[in-house]
Order: sequence, then structure tokens, then C-alpha cells
Amino acid sequence: MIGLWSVPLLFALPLSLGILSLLVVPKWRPRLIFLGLPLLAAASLDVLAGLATVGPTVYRLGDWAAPLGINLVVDGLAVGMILMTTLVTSLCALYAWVYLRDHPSSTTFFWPLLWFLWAGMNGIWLAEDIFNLYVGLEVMGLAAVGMVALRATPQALAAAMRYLLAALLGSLAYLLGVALLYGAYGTLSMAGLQEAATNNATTQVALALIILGLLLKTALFPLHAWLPPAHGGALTPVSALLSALVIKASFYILMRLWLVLGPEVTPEFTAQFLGVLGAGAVFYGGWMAWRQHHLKQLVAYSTVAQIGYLFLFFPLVTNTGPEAARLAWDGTLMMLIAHALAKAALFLSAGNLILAVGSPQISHLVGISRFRPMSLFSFGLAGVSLMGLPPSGGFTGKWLLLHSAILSGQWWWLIVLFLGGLLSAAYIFKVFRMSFREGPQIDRSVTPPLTLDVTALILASVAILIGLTAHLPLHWLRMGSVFGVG
Amino acid sequence: MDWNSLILLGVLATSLVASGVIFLLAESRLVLRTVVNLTAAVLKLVLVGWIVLGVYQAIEYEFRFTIIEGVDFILRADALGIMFVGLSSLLWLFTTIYAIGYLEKAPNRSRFFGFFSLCVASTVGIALAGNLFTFLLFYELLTLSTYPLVVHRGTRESLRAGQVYLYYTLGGGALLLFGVVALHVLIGDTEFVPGGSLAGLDPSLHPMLIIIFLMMVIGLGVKAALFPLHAWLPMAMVAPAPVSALLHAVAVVKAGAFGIARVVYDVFGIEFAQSLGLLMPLAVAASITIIYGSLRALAQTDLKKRLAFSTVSQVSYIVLGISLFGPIGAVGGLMHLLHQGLMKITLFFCAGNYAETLGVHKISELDGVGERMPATSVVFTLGAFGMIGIPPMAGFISKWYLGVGALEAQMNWVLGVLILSSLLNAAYFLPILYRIWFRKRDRLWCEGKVLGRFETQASLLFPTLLTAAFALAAGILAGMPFSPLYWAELIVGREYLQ
Amino acid sequence: MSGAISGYLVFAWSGVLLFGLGLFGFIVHRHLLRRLLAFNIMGSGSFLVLVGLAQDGRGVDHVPHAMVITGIVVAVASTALALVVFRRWYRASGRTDLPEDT
Amino acid sequence: MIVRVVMAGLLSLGVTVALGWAVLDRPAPVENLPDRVASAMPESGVEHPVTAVLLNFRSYDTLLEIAVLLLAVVVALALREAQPDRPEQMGLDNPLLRAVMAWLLPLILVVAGFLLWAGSYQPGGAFQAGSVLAAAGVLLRLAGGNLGWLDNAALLRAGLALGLLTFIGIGMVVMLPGVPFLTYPDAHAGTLILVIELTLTLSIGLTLLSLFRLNPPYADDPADARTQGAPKP
Repeated sequence: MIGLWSVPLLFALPLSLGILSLLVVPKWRPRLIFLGLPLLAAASLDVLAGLATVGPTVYRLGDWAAPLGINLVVDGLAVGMILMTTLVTSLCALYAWVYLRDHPSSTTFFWPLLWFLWAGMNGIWLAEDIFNLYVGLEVMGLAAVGMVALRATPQALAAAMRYLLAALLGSLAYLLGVALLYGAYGTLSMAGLQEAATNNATTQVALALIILGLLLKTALFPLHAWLPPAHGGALTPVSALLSALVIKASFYILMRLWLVLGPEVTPEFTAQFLGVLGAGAVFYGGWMAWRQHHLKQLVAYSTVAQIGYLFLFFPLVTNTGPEAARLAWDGTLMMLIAHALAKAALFLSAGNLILAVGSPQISHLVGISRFRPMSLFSFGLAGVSLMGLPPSGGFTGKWLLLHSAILSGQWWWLIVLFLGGLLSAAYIFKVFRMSFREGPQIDRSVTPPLTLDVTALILASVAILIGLTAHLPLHWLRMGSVFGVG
Repeated sequence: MDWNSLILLGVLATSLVASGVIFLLAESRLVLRTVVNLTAAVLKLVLVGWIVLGVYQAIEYEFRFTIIEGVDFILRADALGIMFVGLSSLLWLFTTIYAIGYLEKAPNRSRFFGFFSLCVASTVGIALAGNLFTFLLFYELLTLSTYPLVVHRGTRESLRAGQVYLYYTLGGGALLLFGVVALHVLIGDTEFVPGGSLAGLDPSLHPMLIIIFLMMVIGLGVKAALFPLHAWLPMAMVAPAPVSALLHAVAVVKAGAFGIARVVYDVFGIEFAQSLGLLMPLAVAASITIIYGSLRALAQTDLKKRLAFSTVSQVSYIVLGISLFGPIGAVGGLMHLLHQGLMKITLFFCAGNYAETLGVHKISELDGVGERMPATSVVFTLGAFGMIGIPPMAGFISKWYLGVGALEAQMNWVLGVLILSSLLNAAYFLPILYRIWFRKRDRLWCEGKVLGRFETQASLLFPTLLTAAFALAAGILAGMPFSPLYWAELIVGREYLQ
Repeated sequence: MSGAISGYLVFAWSGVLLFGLGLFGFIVHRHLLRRLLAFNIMGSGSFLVLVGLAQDGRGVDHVPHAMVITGIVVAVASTALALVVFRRWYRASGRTDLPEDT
Repeated sequence: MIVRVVMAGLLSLGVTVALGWAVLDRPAPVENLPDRVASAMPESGVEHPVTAVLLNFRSYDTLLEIAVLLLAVVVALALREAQPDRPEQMGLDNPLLRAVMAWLLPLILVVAGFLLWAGSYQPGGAFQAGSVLAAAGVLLRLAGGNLGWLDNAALLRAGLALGLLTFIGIGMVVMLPGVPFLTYPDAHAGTLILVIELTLTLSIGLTLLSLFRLNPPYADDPADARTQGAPKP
């Protein structure tokens, strides 16, 4: 069986390391990454190799077939997300290893939380069972809340509390949807649901609850209020992880369930409505980002905006013909991955800039381009991808979405992509303008440790490079999906 | 991966790698940076020379790889592209030497030269792009890499100019993107093919094609500074002189004009564009810009601003030539791509010399400067004559071909535009020349710098003289092989209107 | 199926009502403890729907029982975590609600 | 305020109505999971279906659920404030409780053991038993009993970790013959599940107790002082 060991290791290993990091002395907690990162990277690559040689498979935990047991789905989409997670989390972990040295010892609890978060995310990417997804969401969500609270300042606690309330409400809505689906179809397996689901009030209400719950967790406008304080106020590596990966998990579930249930039961209106909300997010988030004075808040609002692009998936994939739908799938995933990489890079380099000038205020970045070019360079590369300018993953994603929108005759989404790009340019260049302004002639800024700059730079470079080699990841991502050909 | 495709990558890589290396160098590594800069520039020039010979012998150079299904990244050296590459690599070398002198002891040189090289890499990419996607990729990269150069001084004014520049170019880029994607939806990957690839499409799509053409030309027109999309260009004059020289003579405006040439010739096809009735509006827009730019130039008191408006006007000659339906007009337009580049960079270098040596920025401060800086002033005069179109300067040849081309295309009114524009050119250049040569100096110049043996620093003077020599040669030796005229005829003869 | 209300369906109906009630409380109240209680009521509602709906017309089904146990554990853990954060927040700010919610 | 009440009322009413509609319109399920559970019971190693589902058919859910519990403790540990002057004895000043506890404690432990054991053939199991254990700890503490041994961080954490580590460990070890994660061999399924349940019971009990203990009442906080036996002067 392909991935016999590597698939369970993807969640069992981080769980074990999470426990282990509780057992060792605080000084040793960070060092476990040198054990965990190579092993997880190896497991991820082994799963990819399995996918490339054998194709998509189903992993039957406990050797019980669904719906009795819980199955894991090892298809292109899941593997793509796993690889993305491994890359981003590894680099954020290396960043945190250096970054947290100067923080109080209570922040060493970052490490167990990180491992649990990782396990939760990998669990979600692999899940095929909708109740299992609920538990996975909770593992990830509570770990994320804990990470936000880690600073233990009043602001951090309030942000964590708000985040927790949103996450709990979202989970319950999701769970209730699962309860209805199980009541109606007697199965929790996505494959089973796809076969059995019919169009009736139960399915519709269940899907509505699931969508609402997941929208809240993904922080789609106008349900985004919890995100900026949580992502903008957390420790830098935490911000990066949350913005890059955690919100993607709930979107991922939404995407999967939409393809399972959506075409059967949803009117096109719902799809368009989700698209409109996405457009609202792009405009509102971009506008708010531009108005921020605090660097990390700007980046956090940028996440609110970028989430909006992902939701163009729904109108572009629903009843639009196979070619447009495939392009929408490709484009959304490209956007998702590019955003994960670029946003992590943006947060990390923003953290470096803040370290350098000792202040989170954008206005204090005056003249920093002269003294900290490397931190700024990563910020710029990541910004290129977020603005959707070539050559970058963000551009390739935008290209595919544009293509899909034109092909399906939904020209109104072009306006969203057009204005969204300009808005993101406005807020990214707001930072640049400040950094290019001539300020003090003497370098008073602190030099961040090299590791911090290098991790941000690697993430930003990958966000650029993935746009140039997009056909390979996109080819893998299609494997095992309805869009996979051959 | 054969030799011929690698050499294309090499041309791109010389400036790209140089840019990366320079970014990493510490501010104080002056010598190493200079060595990297010059080595890369010379190396690129050698490679380009090699390709020029190859293209002349009709050797195919192509490099491609797949980005996403149905979209390839293609570099290809054809006669049109290599002409632009040749221009930019030659001027890169001169401008680099000039900039090293100009920015001596200025701050942020590492950043400056890094982006400068990146800017050249984008220009080369634009020139070598084999399809619209690749073109777009480098077109946007050019926007990004020039922004830091425009705001280089970091003053409020330059930041403001940078912002305006961004709004214009990013907006234009987005329009171009829409056009490109829409074409992609219609016919798939849009490679540049002589004669275009759209003529066979169903007539019901023609209205759609016209909209696409408009979007693309507006998108490109921003960088080509077509009226009314030109406002960013004079504002961008706050940048250091080498940037103005490079932006105005080579990179940005030419990228726009070159893109219009690509779209008209290699995407739509000149005959198909003519049959859709797209050339006439383009010619009108270009003509309006020519006259408008000249009129605005007249009103400027700042030397660089006047040159900037002159650029607005002159670049539209290229667009005008493209939109004249007929081989002679095309030759005139394409040739002007080179001529205007050489002449305008010379003029900007001169303006930079005046500013750097004497602190002179206003035209009114130029009185008697010919006596103090004779070499620069002679060169400036030559450039100005070229711009006006006095024989045997390069500008005259362009205008001649454009005029004949207009008659051939039965657009006699264009002749009127050309004559009026030449008169206006004279009206805004001759007073400057008068001040330089015939007025007595009436003020003190601030001559703070140590200048060496010449009237100004050698690194400022010699690039100026060299570009001037090239501009002069382009006019006088127009009949020789490998002159701009020769090459433009090669392009037209080989690829268009077969 | 939907005609006569079987014994199990009563649970589903009360679950629906509890969920609605909890949701109302969750939105209306600002005191974080009340909101947590509301959350727990909503949770109980979901569990009742889960068990009641699945067993209606089909008899005993142990799978939702097991899921409810899992759900309860998760709810306990979430509540505990929320209390920890809440107490720390209350210590730091002296407030029982969130700042922007007044 | 009124606006909020009206809005909340409308929203929850709407959700309730939609849910009611969904309950009414429910189709007849095609899949019959209880039958599958019933037919797989002989291979599960236990006799009670809920336990079989929890620890065999859907044991992965349980594994993650324990992780969630542990997570709550991790956050509690991370947010614990250093309190140098923490009063060690914070029991209620209630002699009756103390007296009863002496009798009650062994009984509670027996009940916990029974619940754990019962899980294999009737309702019961690790979580129930663990909760009872934790309850015993809470009562003991309220009665002023000494739980100081729990302050031994290493021991406490080892106890917390035991359940999940054993679970994962067994899940991995059984893979050696080349079967997927958590596939118990039929012959040993019952034993393995019992071992897992036993360790889980201990860990769950400790986890719940720690959640209670890790954030003790603040000595200087009037709101918390009320829970203390001795009224403040």
C-alpha cells in the first residue's frame, strides 16, 4: 500500500512531537524541530512520490472501509496542501526558533501548539469523513487560539477570545450540518454522500449551515472581524502560520464539500452570492489595509482581501462548463498556494522590519530601504505575488481566474480582479513609499538575525517561482479530482 | 536544450544575475560593483552582437518552456526584437558608465544599480518575448523595477511622481492583461507570428477583437506616453539623469511603442488591422500626441521637463510609422525606435552634465554655457538638430521615410503633422541653442565638483560623446549595412508585407 | 417519515429548539460566561439533533452515540480553554466582555 | 440593545425554522450504518458497539479528540500566571465534606474502575471513567486534601502524555505486519483496546483535573476569594 507509513506519520508524528515537547525541559522544546522537520518533509515527499507513481489512493484507517471506518483521501489536492503546509510550517518553525529566543519562557509553549496545529492541518487535508473533519477543525482551531493567546497581553487575550468565539460558533454550525447530513443519508463519508445526496430541504439547510460555519472560520467578509486583531496582534511566526495556512483549511473543506454536494443541491444564486461576498472582501479588505498605520495590521487586512479571490471559485465552477470550471479550479488553487507562501513571507518580513526599526508603525519605516534592503526585498517579492503581478504564483492564479471568468461570460468578476489588484498595489506600495523616503542618514536600525531574513526570502522566492513552473503542481493537484484528465 | 536557446537565456541572464549580485553587495563595495556592472554590460553586448549576426543569416533562436497548460514562456530573437535588444544593451553600457560617474558618492547606489540592471533585464525580456504572455510578464516586471528608480531620491516630490507613475502603469498593465487573456480565450497561446494570427477568425468576433485591440493599445499607450496617458512621464523627471535617460530613451517608452508594433504586426497583422479600421485611429492618436507634446514642450522652463515633453512627442513618431499602412512608413517608424533612442539619450546626458557640473536646471540658466562646456554643448546641438530633423542627422531620415510612407498610404494630412511638428521642434530647441552659444553668461554656476582634465568628469563626458557619435553615424551612414535604416528595411522586407 | 413523530424525533426537535435558544443567547449576551453557556447549550442541541435524527425511523444507531461522546469531550476542552483565556483576560482588563462589543 | 435583541431573535428564529424544515423534509437514508456496525462487531474485540465505534472503527476520531483535550491543558499551562503567594490549602471550610470524602474516595475509584471495565460490554468507557476520576480529584481538593504531588511537573506531564502516546504507539506497532494505522490484529484487539482505555482513563482524569487546578483562584482577587474557605478579614 502506498504511503502505508508516511500517511499516518503526517499526523501521528506531529502529535507525538507535540507531546514530547511537553515532556522535555523548555530549553529543549525548540530543538525538536530538527528531528521533526526532516521526518515530516520525508513523509510528505514520500506521499507525493506515491501519488506520482500510483495515482490517488484511499487510506483505510484500522483497515475498515468507509462508511464504517474512517478513510483518508490521498489525492492530488490533499498532497498539494500537505506539501504546502510542510514547506510553510517548516520555514515558520525555523523562523520561530530564532525569533522566540528573546521572548519570555512561556512562549516555549509555542512548540507543542505548533505540532498540534500541524497535526490538525494534515488531518484536515487528508480527511474524507465529515465528522472527522469536525474533530480535525477543533484540533487546529484550538491550537491556533492558543497561539494567539500566547503573548498574554490584554490585546492578545481579547483577540484570542474573539477568535475562539468565532471558531466555536463556526464549528457548531458545521457540526449541526453534519448531524443533518448523517440523519438524512446515514453516512459520513464524502464519497458516500456524493452518491446518496439528493436535493431536498435537509441537504440545503445542512449545506447552508456548513457554509456559514466555514465562512466564519475562513473570515470571509463580512464575517472577518475576528481576523485582523488575531493575525495582526500575534507573535510574528504565529501570524504567518495563521494567515498562510489555518484559514485555508476551512476554505479547503468548503471547496471539497461544494464539489460533493454543491452541483446537486445549490442554486446558482448561492454560488454567485459567495462570489459577491468574495468581491466585498477584496474591496473592503484592500481599502482597510490601505488605511492601516500598523504594519502587521495592514498585512492582516490584506489577508481579509485575498480570501475574497478564493471565493470566486464558486461562481466560476458552478454550471460553467468543464473548461471554465477546470480553469477556476486551477486558478483558485494557484491563488491559494501563492497566497500561503506570499503571506507567510510578508508577515515574516514585516516582522523583520518591525524588529529592525523597533516599532510596528509604518511611518517609522522611513528610509529603511537603505539599511535593511534584504528584509524589504522579501517584502517586495511577496508583495508582487499578492498584487498579482508577473512573474509570480499570484499572477498565474489571476490569469487562470480571468481566463475562466471570460470563458464563462461572467465579465463582472474581471472588475473585481482589476480593482483588487490596484488596491493591493496601493497598500503594498504604501509601505515602499515610506521605506524609500529619505530619512536619517545614520543607521539606527537593528539587524535581524540572518535566519529570519533567509526564511522570509525563501518563502517569497518560492511564491515567485511557483508561478513560473505552475503546470507541474497544477497537474498533480488535479489528480483524483473531477478535473483530473487521464 | 541547444546552444542557440541558451544564448538567449544568456542575454537575459547577464543583467538578471548582475542585478542579483549587486543587490547582495554592500554599499561600500564600489570597485566590485563597478566591475560586475561593466562585465555584465559588455558580456551582454557581445552576446547580442553574436545574435545579430545570426539573425542576419536567418538563424532561429528560440527558448521555451511550459508555464501552465496552453501557456508557454517563449524567448525568440527575430529581427524586430533583436533591434530593440541591440539598442538597449548598447545604451545600457553607456548609461552604466554615465551613472557610475553621476552617482559618485551618492547614497543607495547598491539599490540603484540593482534595479537598473533588473530594468534592463526586463527590457531585454520584452524585446525577446515570443508571445503575448511572455511580453506581459516582462512588461510588468519593467514597471516594478523602474519604480524604485523613479523614487530614488526619496524626496516628497519624487515619491509623488512614483505614485503617479505606478497608477498609470499598473492600470495600463491590467488593461493589457485583460486584452491578452481575452485573446487567449479566443485563439489560445498568442505567439508573435509575422502577419498576425487573427485574420482567420470568424467575422462575428470582429467587434470583440476591436475591443481587445483598444484595451491592449491603451495598456501599451500608457508606457508609450500616448496623449492623454502621458502625464506620468514629465513628473518622472525628478529621477536622477541616468534614469531619465534610460527611461525616456530606452526602456519604458520604447517598451510601449515596441509593444504596439508587436500587436499591430505580429498579433493582428497589419493588413487585418487595416481591414478592421484600427490603423486610422491609431495614426490620429499618434498625431495628436506629436503636436500636443511639442506644444507643451514649448511652455516648459525646466530643461529636463522640456526634453520629457519632447519625448512624448517623438515616441509617437514610432507609433505613427506603425499605423501607416505601407512598408515605407513602417521602415520610418521602426528606424525611429533606434534614432530617437540614440538622440534622446544624448540630450539627457547633456542635461545631466549641465546639472551635475554647473547645477543648471532651468533653460534660462544656460546662457553662455557653450563657452564653459563646449564638447557637451556641441553634442547637445547635434542632438537638437536631429530632433528637429535637419539633414543629415538621423531624425531627418526618420521623418523623410514617415512622410513618404504617409503619401504612400494616402494619408496626406500626416505630412502636415510632420511639418508642423518639425517647426515646433525647432521652436523649442533653437532658443536653447541660442542661449548656449550666443548669450553671455550672466550668473555664477555652482561648480563644486572636482572635474579632472575635461570640462566635466570623464565618466560623464565620454558616454555622451559616444552616444552622440552613434546618433550621428546612424544618420550619415544610413546607407551602410547594419545601420538602423538597413535593419528596419530588413525587418520590413523579411517579415511584413511579404 | 415526516408524518408521525417517533420517539427519537422528539430529541431532534428539542435539539433544534435548544440550538435556536443557544444561538439567541450567544448573540444577545455580552458577558463572556453567558456566551460560553450559550455555546454549550447550542452544543447540546447539536448532539440531540445528531442522535435523534439518525435514530428516527431506524432504531438505535451507535455511531452517533460515539460521535456525541467525542463531541462532548471536544466541547469540554473548548469550554475549559475558553475559561482559561477568559480568566486571564478578566485579570488583565477587569472586564467580562470584549472591548469592541459594548 | 433592543436592535440587537430583535436581530438576534430574528436570526435564531430563522435558523430554528430552517432546522425544523430540514428535520421535516429528511429523506430516508440509503446507507444503513448500524447494520454494518453489527456485522463487524465480532472482529472489533469488544462487545459494546459504542466502544467498538470509539476505539476501533472510528478510533482515529478518538485519537484526535484526546489531542484536543491535551491542547486545552497546553494552553492552560501557557497562560498560567506565576503566583508566588499562592495559598496551598484552599479547601472549603466544611468538616462534613472532609468526613464524607474519606468514605467516598475509594468508592469513586471503584466506580471509575467499573466504568472503564464495563465499557467493553455495556455503556461506559475511558471518558466516563476519566471524568469520575477527575471528579474525585476535584472533591478531594475542595475538601482541602493535599494534591501537592500533582505539582511535580514531570510526573504530571508524563501522566498527561501517557494516554495519547500509548494510543499512537499501539496504532503504529500494529502496523508492523503491513496493515494500516490502528489496525488491531483480531486476536489481540480486546487486550489492546483495554490497554488504550486504561491509559486514556488516567490521562483524561489527569487532564480534566489539571484544567481545574492549573488556574487556581487568585489570592488577591475578591471575586475569587469567595470560593475560598476562610473569609477575608
